[in-house]
Amino acid sequence: MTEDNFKMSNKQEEEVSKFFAPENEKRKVETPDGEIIEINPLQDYFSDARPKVHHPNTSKVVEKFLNWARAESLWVLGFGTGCGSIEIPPLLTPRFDAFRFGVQMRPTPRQSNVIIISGYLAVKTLKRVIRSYEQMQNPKYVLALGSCTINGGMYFDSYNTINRLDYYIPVDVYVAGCMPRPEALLSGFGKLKELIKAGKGEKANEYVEKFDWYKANQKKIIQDWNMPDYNW
Amino acid sequence: MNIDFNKLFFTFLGLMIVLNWGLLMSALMRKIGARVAKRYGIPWFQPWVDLVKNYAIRSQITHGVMFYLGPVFRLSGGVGLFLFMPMVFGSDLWTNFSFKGDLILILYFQFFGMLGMALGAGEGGQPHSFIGISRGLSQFTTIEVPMTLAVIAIAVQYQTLSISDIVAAQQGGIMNWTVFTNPFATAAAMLSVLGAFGHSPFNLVKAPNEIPIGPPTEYHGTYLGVLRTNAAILHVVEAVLFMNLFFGGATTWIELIVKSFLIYFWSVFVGMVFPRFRIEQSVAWFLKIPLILGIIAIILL
Amino acid sequence: MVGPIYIIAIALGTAFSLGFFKKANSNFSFAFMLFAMAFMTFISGQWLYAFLTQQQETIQIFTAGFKPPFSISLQMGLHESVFLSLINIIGLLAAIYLYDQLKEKGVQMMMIFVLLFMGLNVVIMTRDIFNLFVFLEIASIATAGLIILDKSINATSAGFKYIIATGIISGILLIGIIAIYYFAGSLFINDIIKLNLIYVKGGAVAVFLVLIAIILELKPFPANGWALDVYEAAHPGIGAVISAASASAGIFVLAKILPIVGDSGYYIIGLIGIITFLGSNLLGLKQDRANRLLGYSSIGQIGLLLTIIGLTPYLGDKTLFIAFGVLISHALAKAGLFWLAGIVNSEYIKGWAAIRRKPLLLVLMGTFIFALVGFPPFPSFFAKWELIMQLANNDKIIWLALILIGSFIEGIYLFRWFGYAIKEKNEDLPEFPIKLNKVIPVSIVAAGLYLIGYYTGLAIPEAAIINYIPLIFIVIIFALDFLPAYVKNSISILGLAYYSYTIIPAYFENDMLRFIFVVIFLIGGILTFIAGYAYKGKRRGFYPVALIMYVGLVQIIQAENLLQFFFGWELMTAGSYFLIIRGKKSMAHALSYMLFSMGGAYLILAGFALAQQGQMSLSLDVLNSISNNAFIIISLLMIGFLTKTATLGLHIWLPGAHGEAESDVSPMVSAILLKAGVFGLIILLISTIKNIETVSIVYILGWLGAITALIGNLGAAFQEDAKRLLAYSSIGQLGYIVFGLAMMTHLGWLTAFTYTINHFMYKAILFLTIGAVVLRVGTHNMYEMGGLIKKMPFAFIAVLIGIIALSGVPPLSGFTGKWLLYNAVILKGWYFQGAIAFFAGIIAFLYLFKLISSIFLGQLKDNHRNVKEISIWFIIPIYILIIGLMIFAAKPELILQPMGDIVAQYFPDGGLNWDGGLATTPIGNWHGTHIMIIVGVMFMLLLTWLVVLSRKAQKVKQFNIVYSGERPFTPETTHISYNIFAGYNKALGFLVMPWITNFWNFMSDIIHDTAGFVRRIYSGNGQTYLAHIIIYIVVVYFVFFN
Amino acid sequence: MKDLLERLNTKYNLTDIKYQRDNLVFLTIGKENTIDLVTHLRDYEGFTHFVLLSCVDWIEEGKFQLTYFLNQPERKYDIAIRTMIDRDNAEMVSAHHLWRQITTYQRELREMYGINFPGSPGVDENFILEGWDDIPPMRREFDTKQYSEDTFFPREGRKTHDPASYMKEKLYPTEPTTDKVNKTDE
Amino acid sequence: MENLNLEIITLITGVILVLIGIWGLLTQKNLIKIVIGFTLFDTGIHIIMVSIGYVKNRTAPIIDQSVNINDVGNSVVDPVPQALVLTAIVIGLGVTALMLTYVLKMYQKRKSLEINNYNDLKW
Repeated sequence: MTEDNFKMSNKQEEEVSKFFAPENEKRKVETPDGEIIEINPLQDYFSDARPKVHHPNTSKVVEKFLNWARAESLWVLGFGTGCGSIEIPPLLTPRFDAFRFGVQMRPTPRQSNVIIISGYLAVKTLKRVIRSYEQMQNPKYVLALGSCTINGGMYFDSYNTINRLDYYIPVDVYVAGCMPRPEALLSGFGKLKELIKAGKGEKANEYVEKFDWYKANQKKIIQDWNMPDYNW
Repeated sequence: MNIDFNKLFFTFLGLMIVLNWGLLMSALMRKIGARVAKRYGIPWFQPWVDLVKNYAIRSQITHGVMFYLGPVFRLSGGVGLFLFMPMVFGSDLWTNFSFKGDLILILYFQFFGMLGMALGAGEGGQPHSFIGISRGLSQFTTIEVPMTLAVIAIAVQYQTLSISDIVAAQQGGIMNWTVFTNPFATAAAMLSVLGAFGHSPFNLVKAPNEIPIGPPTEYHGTYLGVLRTNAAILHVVEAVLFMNLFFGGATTWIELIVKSFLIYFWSVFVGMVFPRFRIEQSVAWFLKIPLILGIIAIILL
Repeated sequence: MVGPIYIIAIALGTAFSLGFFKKANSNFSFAFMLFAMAFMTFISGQWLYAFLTQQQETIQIFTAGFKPPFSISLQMGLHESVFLSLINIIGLLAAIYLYDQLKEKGVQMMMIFVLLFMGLNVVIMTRDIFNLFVFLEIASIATAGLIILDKSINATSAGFKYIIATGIISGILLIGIIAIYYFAGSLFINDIIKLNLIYVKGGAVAVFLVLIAIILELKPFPANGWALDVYEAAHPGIGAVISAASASAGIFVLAKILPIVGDSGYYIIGLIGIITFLGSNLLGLKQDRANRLLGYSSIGQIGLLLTIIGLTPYLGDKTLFIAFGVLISHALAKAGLFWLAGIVNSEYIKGWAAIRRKPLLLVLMGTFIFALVGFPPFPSFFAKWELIMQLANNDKIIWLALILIGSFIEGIYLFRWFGYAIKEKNEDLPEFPIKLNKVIPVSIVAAGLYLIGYYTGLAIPEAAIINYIPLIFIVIIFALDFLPAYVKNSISILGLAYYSYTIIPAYFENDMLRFIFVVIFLIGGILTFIAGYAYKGKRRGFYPVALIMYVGLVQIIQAENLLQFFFGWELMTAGSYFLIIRGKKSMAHALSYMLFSMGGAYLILAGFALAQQGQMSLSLDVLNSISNNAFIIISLLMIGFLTKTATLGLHIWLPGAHGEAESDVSPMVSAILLKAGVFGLIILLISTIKNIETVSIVYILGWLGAITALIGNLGAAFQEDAKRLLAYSSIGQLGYIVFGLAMMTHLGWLTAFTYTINHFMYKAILFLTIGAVVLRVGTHNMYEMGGLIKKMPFAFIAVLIGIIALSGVPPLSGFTGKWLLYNAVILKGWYFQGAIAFFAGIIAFLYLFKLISSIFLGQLKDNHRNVKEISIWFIIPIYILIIGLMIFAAKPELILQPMGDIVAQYFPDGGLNWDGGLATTPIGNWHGTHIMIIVGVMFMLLLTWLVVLSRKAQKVKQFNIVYSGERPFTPETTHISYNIFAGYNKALGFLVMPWITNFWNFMSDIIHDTAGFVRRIYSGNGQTYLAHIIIYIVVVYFVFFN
Repeated sequence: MKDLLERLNTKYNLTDIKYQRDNLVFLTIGKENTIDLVTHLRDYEGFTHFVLLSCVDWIEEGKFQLTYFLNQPERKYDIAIRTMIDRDNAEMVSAHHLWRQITTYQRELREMYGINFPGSPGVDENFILEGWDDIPPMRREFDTKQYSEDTFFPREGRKTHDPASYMKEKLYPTEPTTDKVNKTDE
Repeated sequence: MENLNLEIITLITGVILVLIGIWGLLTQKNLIKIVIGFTLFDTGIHIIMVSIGYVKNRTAPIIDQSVNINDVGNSVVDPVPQALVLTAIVIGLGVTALMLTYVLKMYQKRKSLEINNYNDLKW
């Protein structure tokens, strides 16, 4: 995993460029001094740094305490992908009341720890999911909901819906069903908490370690890859 | 300048008390809100867990120096308010660094954090942050008008700009409190406190579902921890400010806790009942009823 | 000594002998004529010299050896010699100027030219009333002859109208003369005077006819359409002669026959004069053709002279001085302008933009315009001063007001014209040839104006103490204008530094109040000049005008009497006008600045005049003992000063003027110049503390100040232009200063002083920084910038410190001002005003945030990716100021304590008690240093904590933001800056509706529409003009005999 | 409704008129007259509301069937105008000048069926599929299952049952049955 | 009429001429007629001048045998107005000539004698 193979090859760049929106293409602008400079939006505006592995705290006790805190404070990104997204709001109602378990909703990926992939995932949505996932900060967990995320579910033969989520982002917990009820979702949260408390919630690091494999899979189906390889 | 370590220690202790009380208070408020909605609600220790979790986030990004400094400014604003606020009346140890004439300082020091935060969020470059900030600044400016009228009214009433002196003047019975001696000023201030705490109907600064959380959209991890620490401190300190000005201050920590809880609860209570205002509505609202009350308070001097 | 009779002899001889020359010999004949003119000039000049230096007695010359009434007699006295010299010099210069035309037209034209001046000379000298008529006729026939010099149909028809009109007038004059003769039996003026014909039945009519004819020769409004046509159509060289020489002669004739009319004539002449002055200037407003505009102005000036003559009974022995000052300014300036018109050769005043291709001509034009309007150091300035003072002393308030209004209106169109010349587009204007023989006369009259102005100044004792040495320095700088900018910059800085060195220490010893202001003016000047090193090229004209402003400012400080103060005030106004108009789009703004300044200056002038009324002194102390009309006087002076501080209602000039100015000019005119108004207010309030009227005035002033602060800040919040935003902010800040002063308490004044110093520092910082940024990014619009913090960290820090200080957030120095303000407000009892001021202070956050975030935060734009840090020459003064700001914030007692001592002289009670750094008022105390330390330590601790916690943060680029799963594409669509306070605008926008701008626009429209309506009387038909003349005679007749 | 159709019949050659309801009729018209008819209906008959534009792939006949569905809000009439266009080189006149919202449908048809609508604003932009470079997926010759298997890493062990028999077996397991598994997906 | 002596008659004639002249100046549109109006006006003035100098029963101010040299002051009319009128006539002549020159020039340029055609310059 050197810096070189992380960057897109020229050929790749060319292939990709045919899908670029005009805003993505290199453009020439005139500076106030009258000089003409070239802007390469992808390079100039996006960080191309590679993600790093963030190791757990060396002290076991501390790490255990922190993991407990992480488990008891799951901030969920408000991102609904498929039909499962309609199952999330009931979590916050008096009937299910996920707040009891420290589950809270956040509107921005920067502050969230959990992303729920709630059902089938179109290729177009996958791109947004990847962005949002990469914008989340290191201890981060993926909760995949419904059979569509497991093997495509009823959309197994769709031309536009992925079949296996774990080829694109690392999944911590699957909740099977079509659709799973909120109770099942709560149980999924319970499972996730167990994993975190057991110190097994390190999928974020796994994503970084198997970064090239994930990227290759992602790029295989996302044809117009008009973003940097890692969305900081 | 000779450093009084004893004082510093007690100030730090007071800060810790205020921080923890602020966290607990926010948990209680959410609990109350949940119970009103017939939910069980969060565990009482949830704010602490959230705080620890946020500090425990491993990776972080920064957009630049000002982005980095924004939360520092914000927390400095909160802690600074605390430092200049006399907490417990009649106690040398719990008056922090308050001095005779701190009222104006506190009115203006509120902006220290706001401005820094606005700048930090601005460097994040997130459009929603800008929207949130512009709303926040717009709303806060109008909140301050009735607030100032009320403050001037009581400063004139007690002929002092010192919070300690104002508290001292209210001692000796509940009827000496400003809320009874100057009800209009109190009313104006208590309406403007709704905006200061930023609960519904005046919460469109953060408007979570509309502009993802407003100014702190880009803040996460440690930054967010710092911001949350500040929020806890600031809420208590502002409640204490109103307590000191209008409700006779506190002679013990228990009294402070009860009174600040009630003052904070007032804004939460209103927030439970009313939906959110748009920015021009809230700006206009603060310039109507609270302003008129404030003007009456001044006229009656 | 050569006898004055030789003037006539030479002229006649030349005229006749010219007839013998062949056309081919035109060069020789021209030289011959020029020699004659020069000799005539020499004779008159020699007499003038004799009268001035050798106590020469007035002499009478009896032609043909008889005594009057049997012969025509000429008189040569001081006055005659002055006018003769003036006319002959103008004639000589006009001849040089008209070289080409005269040569082309040949000897006939030269003859006519010489005859015209012979006529004028005799008209001046003669004491015989019929002789007067004859030579007036000769002069007007000669004029009509010269008008044909321009072959255009317009010139011909104008000449026809002219000759018909003058024919009628001379007919009336002739009837009058013969009637006078009938009653008096003599044609000798001295004899006629003795008879007091005005009291003789019938004789009065005779006198009236002569009087009205002479007045009509002077083209009174509205019976002057024929003259305007001539001014417009005739060759400018001829126009100059008519305007300068003929009109001067006419004025002299009027003065000569006035004794015949006796005292009853003064009133009517004054009335006619003021109507002409006002009417002509009013109509000039709508005029867009240059020559005709000059015509209106000429007639207006003659109207002013008529007014002065009419006011002789009140002006007493000052009449001569005043009339001379006005006349000489008018004659020389108008001649110069007409000549310039001939050089520029543009019909419309917008076409005069071509003149700035030749900077020398532009300078000359400026000289003439400023001389006409009455700016120092020109004679008209001193004349106007004396005029106003004398009118006030004689309680002629209405006259005073009318004259000032007329002058103001004249200023409007003259400065609009000048503005066009400096700023209107001139790319597609035709080139004009420039000839030495045309430029030399213009230059000579301009030089004459300066010279005479200097000597006029010496004639007034109060003005004699004015220090002209700095002005000489400016002249030297001006002469060095060809040098590159950095050299001139260095010289200017050295000059200012030396100036500071010579005057500041003395003030430090004796007068802390003035010390503060002189430091702001001069040290501020040096600092802003440092920024000038960032400019390449020559910056033509920048340094002289900037220095003029500084000299003016220092004159205000140094002023010991009212005249000196006013001198400095006008000098400062002139200099700052030039500075402001240098901006790219600032033509209209400079004009409105000039108009408000001029209006303010005239109010100040009127106020001074009324204040010194009956006190026989002009020292500044007269303000202490204003007795009657105190309310009016104080109001006038206050409004005058408030125009400079841009208080609400008078503020509309400021945003444009400051916003469009150059990057290093903005701080000059904002941080420094506005303080002149503050100083004026302070001087006024100090002097009138004891005055009972002040109480009610300052109450209004307090409200004004508070509301100005609110409106200024609110206006700033809705600006998209960074420099305009700062300009509006200046309005708000000056509102605070005015508010503080209006409180008239110790703390209030301390607040005002604190704000004055603070505003100087942070507004200079902000304007310099933003100006430097604008230089780098090439736009004023904030929404076109963004994210510059990465490129310009130094600028960002400067702006950050500037806005923290401005907003009054502790611990920086702005809080000092705020803390003082609230203490003062509560102790004073102005709660509502205080609340408004507080509200304004909070609104400051809106625009300050907008300023810093839109420019430095957010998204960096494509075309700014390569911009560099602001120029080092800007950084140096900015950081010097920041250090000053920090010191003031950390150790406020260093400045506040001495300021408290100053204020205590006037308000002994209720000050601050100082205990080390601890300031105490009755209601609170405050320790700037402690707060600084506490906040600083706390901030550093928290920063350290955060750094420890998150030291490994990954640095990302500007598009790495949360964007709802999407990604931004262009920085423009991602940067939110435009109209970000829209919600606020919806709620409070009605407060910043341009009511006041609309009001002034409405006023301007009314005046212009009136002018447009009234000027339709000039239908262009010669017969209408004749009808005007006849109706005019009838009307004046009834006025005269009622 | 009837008189409306009579009126239309006088002007246009309408075929295959089928009443779905009293106030809903399907009819077919030649490709060249379609936009003409639609315009007429909008301008003279009050069918101001455009409901939808859909497409059916008649691969056997080598045709695409486009359906313009219009609504007459006053009398609550619905009319669906069908037209058959060639499958090869599929192209249809754009109707974006009649209703702006039709551009969205046309973009979708362009992407999903490859029907071109020359001149329709933004018709070539991505609609749902970003960067699709295969044959348009809604054409029936496109084998979506094959594509999915090739592209989306199908998970092993997927089983598909006939729902009726599978559920019957689940619910009444006592009945003797054979294995009803139809297909096994590898 | 007893009072209607020569000087009154000339005076009235002069005034009437002046008035006619002014009337002509103000109402006639033809340039030439305007000039004529002016000459009438001018002539009227000259007549007025002369009439003012006239004293009844006195002779012309020419000192010859017919005049008692010792009683010149009472026997001749005032010579000054008559001298003046000569000058005035000369000047009037000059002015008229100049006017006609102007009329000529104007006509040459625009081929019109209507004064209304020459009001390009106004306002």
